[in-house]
Amino acid sequence: MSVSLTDRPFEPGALVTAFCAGREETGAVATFVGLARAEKGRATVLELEAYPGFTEAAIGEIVDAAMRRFGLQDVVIVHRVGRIAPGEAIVFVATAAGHRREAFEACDFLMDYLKSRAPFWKKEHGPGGVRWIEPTDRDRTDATRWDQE
Amino acid sequence: MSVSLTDRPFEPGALVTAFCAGREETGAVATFVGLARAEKGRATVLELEAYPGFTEAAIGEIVDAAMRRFGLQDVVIVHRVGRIAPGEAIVFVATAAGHRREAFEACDFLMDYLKSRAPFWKKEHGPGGVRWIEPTDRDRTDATRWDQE
Amino acid sequence: MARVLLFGRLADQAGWRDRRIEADDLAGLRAALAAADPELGEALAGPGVQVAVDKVLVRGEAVLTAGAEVAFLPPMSGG
Amino acid sequence: MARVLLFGRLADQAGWRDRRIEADDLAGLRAALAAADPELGEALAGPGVQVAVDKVLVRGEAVLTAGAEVAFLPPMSGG
Repeated sequence: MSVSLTDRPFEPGALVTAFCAGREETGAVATFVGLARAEKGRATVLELEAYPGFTEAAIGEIVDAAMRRFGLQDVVIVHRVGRIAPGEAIVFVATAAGHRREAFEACDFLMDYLKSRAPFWKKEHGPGGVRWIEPTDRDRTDATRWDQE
Repeated sequence: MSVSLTDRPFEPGALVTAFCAGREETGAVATFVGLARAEKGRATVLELEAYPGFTEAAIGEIVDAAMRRFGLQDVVIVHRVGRIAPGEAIVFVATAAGHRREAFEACDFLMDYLKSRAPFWKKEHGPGGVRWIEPTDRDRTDATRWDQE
Repeated sequence: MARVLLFGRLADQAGWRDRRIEADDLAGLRAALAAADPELGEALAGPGVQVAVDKVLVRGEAVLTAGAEVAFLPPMSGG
Repeated sequence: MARVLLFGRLADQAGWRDRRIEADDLAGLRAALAAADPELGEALAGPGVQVAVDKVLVRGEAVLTAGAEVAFLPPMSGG
């Protein structure tokens, strides 16, 4: 299991290659890559702030919960911080399980957490200036799906 | 959109890199990699047969349905055929959408179809001999989730 | 001459997977196959076996043009 | 001396993000911050602002040891 932050662009494909290597009892690897959207020119740069140490620890707790809840074999999360250009990867999540249902659900669960509750602060720099972004209603609703079960 | 079969080992990470490249309006890429399990020595080699032309066309129809149903921007499916060793990738599915819910659900939908209804015939070569594999009850149940909606 | 393709356990059972057989329609083709190998004839008519003519699934009867490709598909196992 | 860290819009508002301030407990620290910048003092007490001491979230009051790290966290936006 690994959770890391990086302020440099990263290559999701290379992470997939490393994550899939040498797995003889993993039937299923689900991954998610979140990319920065240009929003047709409305957003030019996304700026993400984390609290180093605190942010990884908070994500690590959720990963531990997901490992137990979904019986996962492994999880890797890489999250970009700093200034992110359109088309660049913001977040990468990979989950490994014996079967696909657990891998999919855990990846979905982790992304819902990361998008709504993880300790990041997000700013959008666009032609109209700068604005701080808060989770959308849909992000909040998606995250509560897992509370009700 | 692309659907292809290959009788050679393929590298899912390289497919992710190509799939994510140059996307300025894609917020979400969900991927799934199905790997051959060793089943603790019970399965040594998996052998998959397709009907070239027919199999890609049948998968392509489901991809078209998924593109419309989930409003996808793009889909790539690569499916291995022939003899597959434990740890090797059997199937790769990638979906691109503006937002993550659509990308996840479409990837899940496509995998349920591929695992239960796609035109493949699957043989397991193990120490106890050879057996043809049919979809499990869970595969069938998973696939019908999408019919009821 | 139709080109007949067998897949999965049907090919294992027959001992072949690609053969040319003279037939004007599906019924004639099934009869020719059953005459040469009665067990195979029975398996081809078994539950869950689908037939594709020129890569399109057909139900029931079908006329076979010269060079038609007829595939017998046992229950698909998924990938 | 506590090390005070501000994140997100709180740092933008204050014009700083990392500063050392003398205080024995959280209440004293809040008072010192409000005395220097009343608007910031109000924002730090606003809805949804959480406090972490040495990277652990605390609710209510907390004693600050020498060299404690106090972070004020506005509502988290997710990644």
